[in-house]
Amino acid sequence: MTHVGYLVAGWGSAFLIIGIYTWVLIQRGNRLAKRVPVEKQRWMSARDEAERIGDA
Amino acid sequence: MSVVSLRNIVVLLGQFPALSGATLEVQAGESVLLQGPNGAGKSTLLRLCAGLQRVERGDGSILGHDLHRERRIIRRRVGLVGHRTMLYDDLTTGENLRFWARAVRATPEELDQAIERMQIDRRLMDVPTRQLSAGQRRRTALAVAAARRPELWLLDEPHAGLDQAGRDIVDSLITDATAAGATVLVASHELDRVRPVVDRQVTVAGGLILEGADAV
Amino acid sequence: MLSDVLLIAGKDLRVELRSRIALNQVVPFALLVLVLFGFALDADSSTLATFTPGLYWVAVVLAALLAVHRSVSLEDGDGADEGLLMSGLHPASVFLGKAVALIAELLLLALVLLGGVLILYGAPVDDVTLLLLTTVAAVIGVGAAGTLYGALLSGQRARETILPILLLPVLAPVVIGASRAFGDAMGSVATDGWSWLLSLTGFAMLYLAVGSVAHGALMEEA
Amino acid sequence: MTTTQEVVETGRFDTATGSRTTRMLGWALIVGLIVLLWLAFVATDPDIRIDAASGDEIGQFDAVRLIYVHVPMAIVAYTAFTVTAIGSVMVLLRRSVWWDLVAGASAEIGAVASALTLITGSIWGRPIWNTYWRWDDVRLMTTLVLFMLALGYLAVRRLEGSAESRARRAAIVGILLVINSIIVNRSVEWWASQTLHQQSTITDAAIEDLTLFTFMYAIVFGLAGYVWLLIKGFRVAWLERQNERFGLVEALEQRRAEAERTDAVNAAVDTGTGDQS
Repeated sequence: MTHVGYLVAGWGSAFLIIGIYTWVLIQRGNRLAKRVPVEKQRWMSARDEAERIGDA
Repeated sequence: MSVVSLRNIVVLLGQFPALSGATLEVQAGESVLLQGPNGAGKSTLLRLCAGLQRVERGDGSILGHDLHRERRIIRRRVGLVGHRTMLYDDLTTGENLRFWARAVRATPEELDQAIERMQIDRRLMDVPTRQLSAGQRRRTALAVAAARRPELWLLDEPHAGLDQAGRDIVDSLITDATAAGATVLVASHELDRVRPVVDRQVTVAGGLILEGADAV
Repeated sequence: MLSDVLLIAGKDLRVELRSRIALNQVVPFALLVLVLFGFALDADSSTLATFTPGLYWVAVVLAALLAVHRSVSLEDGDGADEGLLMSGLHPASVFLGKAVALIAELLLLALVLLGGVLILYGAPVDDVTLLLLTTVAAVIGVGAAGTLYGALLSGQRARETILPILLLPVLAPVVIGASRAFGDAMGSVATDGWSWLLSLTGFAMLYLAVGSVAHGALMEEA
Repeated sequence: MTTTQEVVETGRFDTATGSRTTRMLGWALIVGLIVLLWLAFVATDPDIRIDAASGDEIGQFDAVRLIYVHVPMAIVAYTAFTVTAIGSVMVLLRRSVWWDLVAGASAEIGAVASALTLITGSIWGRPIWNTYWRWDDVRLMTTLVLFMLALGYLAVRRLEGSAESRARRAAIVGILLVINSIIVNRSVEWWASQTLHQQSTITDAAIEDLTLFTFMYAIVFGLAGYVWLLIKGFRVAWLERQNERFGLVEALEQRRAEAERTDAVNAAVDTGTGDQS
């Protein structure tokens, strides 16, 4: 196989950066979920879309 | 007619509920003193009535305009004199007055009357605003507000920094405004001075309005 | 409408006249940038002459950042921004007024710098009309975009640091276009400077329009 | 759709932003990734052709395998920013919180994907073009400026202010993000009349069937990964927003309690036993 170094660098950086981003995202989610009441975590239910900015 | 009509208004400054459910009705031509400790929510209440604060919860209208949807109209029709004078430091007093008078669509005559009213020394007209004392700045800010002949006056500690003559001017401003049919909300700690010139007083505390006794 | 625009522009220019920030600080800064380019690129005057269009517009854009910052910060002195909000002036008038004042200042800056590069870098000029029209069109674009992104950051503590991040990528096309048109006008690049001038004009019009529409939403209280 | 209530009661989902949908999509992505790696590194052949004139071997050799990550990243980036722009329009038109959060989450993914587009593209360019960077390439320059514009957009999202004003500012910048990148694209194209980029890799006649399939597969996989990240990102943003509002009831109670204390002081004032003015 040719260009092994380039392949490792290219695919490796993609894995690394996406991996770090995903990990940080999930950690942030876990941390926040502990502080927000469960009834506020109705994922993507239709009611969310009905909320307007500024609504109580 | 109800000029100020607030029902359970909550206003957040960041996460902090500066107003926590304020309810207030003020009729046209009334003058109301807002009193209460520092941080009670008096300034926020006045800024709310000026259309400068977003309402988090509750409903209200100022001069018949809805506080959620018509704040642009409200802003044009009220005169707010707060802690910040809204003057440009680099301009002279005269330039500031003329600029703001034109911005609020006051005629030169109305501006002249307002300057007369606040007894601003004409010699100050060419002095940069940054060199004015706090009291002189306050008078200039009051003159700008007076020039637009607001239907609702919102005065936040208008006596602060003023000398004896200036304080008397503010007092007569309140009585004259109500006599002319305008409405006045004034937040002040100078209770003895303001009580005689207002119709009633209410206490603001903890972001709420505690209806107070009628003025003495 | 027009009188409101002139009222705001006149106010901004009068403040500038009193404080002399643009004249005493921004113009010298831009000239210093030109001098530093000269040091950095060696004293070989033919190199400098070749790169004059690019160096010139980079210097203008860098100096424009300072001017935009000044234009925004003079509103947040003693609550003047709220005064404008309460005055009932149409947001588009306020935007155009501030843009006109900023453009006037930038135009002065650009002309001083133009003299600077002609003398310091010894750049030849083939087409004076193209040179001047390009300057006007590009400066209007920079002024309009600068006023819009400046208004976006009004009242923000981190304004100094965020403004360049926001504004420089937006101004990249202006730098490209104005440098090309200058290159044509100075005879150093074989390109059609007039079509670049046309695209710069388009950029300026677009940002004047977008700014007029968007400024109302940006002026609203935080 | 599984509600969080069920999640908590049954304990089936261990992460806070997880739901049945993301969980299933997540497993599909892991399996899909293994398939992708197999396709990209084992099943497909390197790009080797025989030059008709000299008889030498030409082509990209194994470096072509970088394309399977580079192009999906570019497509994800452009998709993500398109979603951000749509979300921004919806925020201004309908004041929709939902779209504001989607726009923000999408722009974050777009920034990551456009950075990776640039990185993988540069790494591929070194052996193929013999340079990491080409100034005269329209797509390179556009992607770079788009990445910087995205950083600006994300900075605007973190400005101070109420949720409403932040959403509005971000929406304006989000719409300008697309307008600006179109302007940059046009001007760079005009500026650099030539490009090194393969005009369209996909329609290249020389491309083999399996290579083409791997290519398409990689794009679909990338978009699926984008959807998963977008759902996760939206939920995190939603939690952040709720967290800001959480405690409002408590804060209101505390605030109102101040009033009662003041009332007591007032009573004292009225009876002449104290003065607090």
